[in-house]
Amino acid sequence: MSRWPRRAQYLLLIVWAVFTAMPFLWAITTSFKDVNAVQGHVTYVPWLEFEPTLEAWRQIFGGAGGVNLVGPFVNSLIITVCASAIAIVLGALAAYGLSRFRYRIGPAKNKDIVFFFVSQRIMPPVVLVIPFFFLLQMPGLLDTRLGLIIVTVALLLPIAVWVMVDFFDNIPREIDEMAMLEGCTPMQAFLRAIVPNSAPGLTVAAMFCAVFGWNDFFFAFRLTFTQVQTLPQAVVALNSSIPPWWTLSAAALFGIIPLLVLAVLVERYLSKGNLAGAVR
Amino acid sequence: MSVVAQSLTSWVDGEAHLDDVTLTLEPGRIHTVLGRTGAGKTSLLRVLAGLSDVDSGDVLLDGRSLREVPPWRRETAMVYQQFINYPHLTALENVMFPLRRAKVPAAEAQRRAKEALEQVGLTHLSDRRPGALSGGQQQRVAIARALARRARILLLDEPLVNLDFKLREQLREELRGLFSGVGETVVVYTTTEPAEALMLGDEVIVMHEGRVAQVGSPAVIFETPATTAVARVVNDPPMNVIPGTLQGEHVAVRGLDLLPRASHLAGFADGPYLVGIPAPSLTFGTGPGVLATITFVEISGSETFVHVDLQGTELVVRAEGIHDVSTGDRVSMTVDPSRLFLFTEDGTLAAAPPHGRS
Amino acid sequence: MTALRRYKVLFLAPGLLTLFLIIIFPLLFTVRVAFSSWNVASPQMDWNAGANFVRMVHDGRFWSSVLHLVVLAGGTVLVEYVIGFALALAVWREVRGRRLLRVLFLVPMMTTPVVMAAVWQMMFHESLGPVNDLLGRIGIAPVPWLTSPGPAYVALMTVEIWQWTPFMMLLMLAGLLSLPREPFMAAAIDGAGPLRTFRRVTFPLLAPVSVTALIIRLIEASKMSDTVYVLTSGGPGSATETPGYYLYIRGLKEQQTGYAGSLSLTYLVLMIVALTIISALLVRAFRSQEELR
Amino acid sequence: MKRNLTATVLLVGSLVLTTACSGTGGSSAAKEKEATFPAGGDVSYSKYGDYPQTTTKDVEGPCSWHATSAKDYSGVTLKVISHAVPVLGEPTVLHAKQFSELTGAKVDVVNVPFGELYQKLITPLQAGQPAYDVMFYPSLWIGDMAPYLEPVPQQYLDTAGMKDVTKAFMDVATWDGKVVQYPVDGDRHYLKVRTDLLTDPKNMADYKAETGDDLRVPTTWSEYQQVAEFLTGRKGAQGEAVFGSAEVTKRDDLTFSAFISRAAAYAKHPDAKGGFFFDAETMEPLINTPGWVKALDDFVAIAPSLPPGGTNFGLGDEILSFGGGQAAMSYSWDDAFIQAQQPDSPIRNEVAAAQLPGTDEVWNPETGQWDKQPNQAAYFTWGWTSAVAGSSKNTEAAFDFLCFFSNEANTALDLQIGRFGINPYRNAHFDAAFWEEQGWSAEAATSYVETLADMETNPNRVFDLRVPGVNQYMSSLATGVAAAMAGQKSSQEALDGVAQEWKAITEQVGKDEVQAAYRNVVKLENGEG
Repeated sequence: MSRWPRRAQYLLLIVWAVFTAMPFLWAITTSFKDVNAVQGHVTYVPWLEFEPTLEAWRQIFGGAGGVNLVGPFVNSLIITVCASAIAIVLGALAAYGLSRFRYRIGPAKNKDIVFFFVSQRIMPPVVLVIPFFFLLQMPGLLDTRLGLIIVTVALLLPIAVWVMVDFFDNIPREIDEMAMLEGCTPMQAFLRAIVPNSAPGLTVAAMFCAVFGWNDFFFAFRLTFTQVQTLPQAVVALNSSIPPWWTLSAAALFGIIPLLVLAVLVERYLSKGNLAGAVR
Repeated sequence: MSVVAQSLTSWVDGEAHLDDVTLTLEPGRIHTVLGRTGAGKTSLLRVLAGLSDVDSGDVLLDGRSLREVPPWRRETAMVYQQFINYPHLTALENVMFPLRRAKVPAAEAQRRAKEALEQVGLTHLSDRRPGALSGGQQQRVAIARALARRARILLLDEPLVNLDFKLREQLREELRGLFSGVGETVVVYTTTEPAEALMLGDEVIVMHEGRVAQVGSPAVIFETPATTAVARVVNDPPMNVIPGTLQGEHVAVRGLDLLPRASHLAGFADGPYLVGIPAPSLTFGTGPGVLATITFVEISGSETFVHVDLQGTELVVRAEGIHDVSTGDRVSMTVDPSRLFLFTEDGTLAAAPPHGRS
Repeated sequence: MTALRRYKVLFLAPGLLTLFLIIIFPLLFTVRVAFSSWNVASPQMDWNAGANFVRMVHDGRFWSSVLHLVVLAGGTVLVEYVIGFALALAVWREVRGRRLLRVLFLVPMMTTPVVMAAVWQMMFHESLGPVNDLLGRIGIAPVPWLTSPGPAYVALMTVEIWQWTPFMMLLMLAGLLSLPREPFMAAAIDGAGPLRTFRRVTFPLLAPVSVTALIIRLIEASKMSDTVYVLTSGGPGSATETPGYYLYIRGLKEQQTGYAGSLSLTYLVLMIVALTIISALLVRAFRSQEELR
Repeated sequence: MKRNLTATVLLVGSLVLTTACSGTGGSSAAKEKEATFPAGGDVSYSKYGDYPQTTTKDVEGPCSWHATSAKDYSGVTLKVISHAVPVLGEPTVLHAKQFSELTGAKVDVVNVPFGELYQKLITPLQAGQPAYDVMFYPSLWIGDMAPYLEPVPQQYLDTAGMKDVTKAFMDVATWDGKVVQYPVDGDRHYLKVRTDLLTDPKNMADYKAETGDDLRVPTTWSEYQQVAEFLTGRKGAQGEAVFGSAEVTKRDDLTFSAFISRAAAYAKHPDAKGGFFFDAETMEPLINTPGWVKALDDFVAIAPSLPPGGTNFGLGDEILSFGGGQAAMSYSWDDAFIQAQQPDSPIRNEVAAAQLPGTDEVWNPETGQWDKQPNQAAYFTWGWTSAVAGSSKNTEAAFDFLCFFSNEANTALDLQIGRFGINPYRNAHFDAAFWEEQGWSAEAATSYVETLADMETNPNRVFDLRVPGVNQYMSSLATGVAAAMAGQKSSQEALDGVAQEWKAITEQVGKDEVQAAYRNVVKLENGEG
């Protein structure tokens, strides 16, 4: 390799790393500010330019101000984990089927069915939310975790199917055929021969599901009233006419933590190079 | 306890994968299925295994229809051309997997698995996962797994095709030994290589374009190929088949001089035929004769395949040893008339050279 | 074979039915409500024939919002693709701190869009934000990030690019890691330089991944709304209004459910047609790349 | 089947949790119990967190701490929706906690940002879903909300606290002759200025020299423009750059209210009794008449005197800008003024309040011409209000909660905490001494109290468009205003467009319904409410 691509590579990495980190650095400093450090002029360095305070961090864990993010955090965790798990189970089954069998529903073949799944993501949320409201109202699932889980599953299923179809397509079908010849029913073949070899694909699917599930504000906000608050809702509830930038910043940082774990996990699989067909 | 395929027919996207295939497969014998890529070999195995459905026809085991018996109840073992093992299991666990599924007790399963691994010479690697084994070793695991099961039907789909030449020869030798103990198992082995089919098979089934072209012992298939298609498939390089005519004392073949009519061609009426010229029956030299242009030279082991253009007709010559010829050279061609095959115009065998001359 | 067919259904049916049941009602509801005058004062499923659609045809705001989206979504996805691909290449091969960088680069994708948009809003605040402040320190006059159409587009696209380039990078990186080695060795033997190798080997080999990544991102980017809401409210004037945001205003803020229904339906049809055409074009464009090899 | 099992366990687990968390609201028949809070005891927020140590005496009455503590609402769950934290949201959460301690009721509060509050309220109301018992929201939505509200029972109307609410704010709470909203806040738009800048000798001399006029608190919009232009670019006491004006201009924020403030004096003729937004007889929009157009011209012209980004300011930006000393003048709700008066503010007691600027001429829609006469109008813009849902099964507990929320002791403490956003709405609150106790200078306190009190007596009044579909009208107005400010359309074109849309909205919502509601607004304006 000649030298300039090498230099370009480092330059790109440095510039992008700074760009990526900037909002986080800003959020971190801001989370130690109060109103006086925010209005008037811009400050960056604690102690030197403003007096840091832990007020924002105290607040999000139930200090004054009527905010407590712990309850919403738990709600978000339950909803995200359940919805992702259900979406991945249903999605993996469907994706395996689509990867291994030929289907025909009316004029639709496998490719069209996969497109049907993925195309659900085209629906603007505004289209879905009012009907969802009525849908959940009938069985009394508004303002419940179960209701949100059901809706979230619908949002995540397309992602899970999309990731897993491609992943399974890259696992030789002879493996599960052989399992069948060796006495496994197709379900057993799937569970015993394919699933154990799908950790990378499942992890990527889990990551995408978790990201979209965890960060859903739109539906959680409109399908709950007072009983089920998710984390993004609770953070947005801080956005009053004087936006408390500091609390918002602290809350934003707090909300990233669980997903960081997933980022590290996904990176591990990337490093091993065995994400192969997980995302194609 | 034989397996009978009855008029198996399967169409996919307007193309016949299997076209009225009827076969009887006996236990204790090795059936090799010979055919080009796309001849329907794999389709046949998949139907026998229950992995693919047919449009019509049936597979009978001991006279009982297997049509509604799903693959997992057929007691069929299969070895694929890709080295297929379970990536998450060790070699030993791989071999044990089918035994455990068949409810063989753990200790018994382990014993049999170890035995099978020993048979294929992998005892020392039984704790490795497939990812840590070479291609040949992986295929040995796959074969061990198929053998250990003692399944009623054992299917091998071009198991050696992805191995390099030396390994292939070696494993082919071993397979003969391994198959000798299959007892009551019906073995079906597909290949595109005539030598492999003829060497391993107790019975050779030649397939062409989804049909069974000929069934018979290796000698019968090789010496009396029923059709031009079979003649091409069972020879490597494929037999040259060229239109010609019988004219009194001669055989006229386009591009070649008039050849004397050999004794085995006597008794046939004059007229147009298809003439089969086995590649070894052709020789080239610098002497007098018909001049041909060399278009391509292939060296295969200790032999040389020379492709020539003979006034518009493509021919392949097989010569022993390495020959110093190159593309574009003009050479003279001679044919051994006693080794010609004669086919009617629709491709059916009319006459074959006497035995022992090929 | 009946047994196999039974399993075939068993795999697909639960997922497909779940999605179908959850999606079909909203779709039917939208189709029906689009032909009603349902609004805040009379939330009823009456029948107003095609009045909503007639109104839509003359609704300049809707049509120009579609144009805005073409620029915003098209622009961001293109930039995301270029940068995401470059980043993937940069962290593909051995680089110091590679694993740390990979994790860092993934993080923006994990953040809640509506919350990070608020953080960005502060960054772009024209007098209290660090962006203008830092620019000021190197002598650049304050940029009207959120009050002038040009800079507002830049600001919106910056936020989207910041958040979603990681997604692109992840897909491209996974694609790179699954490539076979042989073509690269062949190129090296031919003595091809890095640029040639990229043009002749890497890029064509990644064509299928590229198409998927671009399409998926286009689908997601076309829903752009939160960022617009927080940063510019669609302003100045209505210069940065996207269909997603406009639907939100009509449907939820003003509760014109009927009219929003007709807009949604039209938008949905437009999107499906556009994406189908785009994906066909992409496939063709990338295929010609593959053939170039 | 391990994976399936895990999912099942999770699903069942979440079901159990869901059931566990959705408590059932019992009947709300008030049971009596022993009062736990002493009559006339000291009330302080200090034990609820980082609040001022201030204490105040509980004022005896049916809503007092003492009286409330004698009620037993154990087993009752009140579902409450309120604005985001802290404005109104924080006092809601705080009083919910207190009410819960006193009565044993469970009070669940959800806080919602302004932009989302309307949909979050209206969707379940329309769908017949009993989502909330108590709702806090902006009072101008009364036209959409009224059908779903429980009228305030007579016993609460008879309380001393309610009787002290000013006439304007009782009017705001009334629909079709019935009080349906429970007053908890009072709001209006007025002018705020930096006195240090206006009385600075150098500024005064320079202004005189440049314009020939005296530098003072502007009394007309043209003077406001002139002062704003002059002050833009001057330096404050600490040498900080100053801009002339901070205004709410972000399209989908509260721009419509800011614009109504600017239009009030041009378009609200004291003698014209037929309507401000519409001609109440024909429902023909007046929004594109010359008075409104002139106001929009002014609004567009102020742009150079705004701080950077000033044409995309939300209310929060305006508050921080004026409260932080960046802008010399501002007009809107109390918040910016209260922010400037916070103990740690750099411009504390350097500010004054005044009536909204007036004009030298006013458009008379009845004669169709400009009248050359000084004019000024008081804009009673929307503020926070509260109400009990008709679908509530716990109306008694709900009203008791609102009654407690707004009792004298709580209000006295709430008014002191700027971020709560609760502003004077009872006659008792217009008392300069109260504010001086908080550390305000006499001048600041007096200008504040007098400004508020004088508005109550102003006969030329403007209220919000309190009709069904108000958000559609205001959204359309804001879009037109924004288009003019962005230079996409002229003022006249922009407002003509708004007028067209308003006609269409009226048709959609139902002309009769809108007209009936609008007649009530006109009555309010004419003091006939």
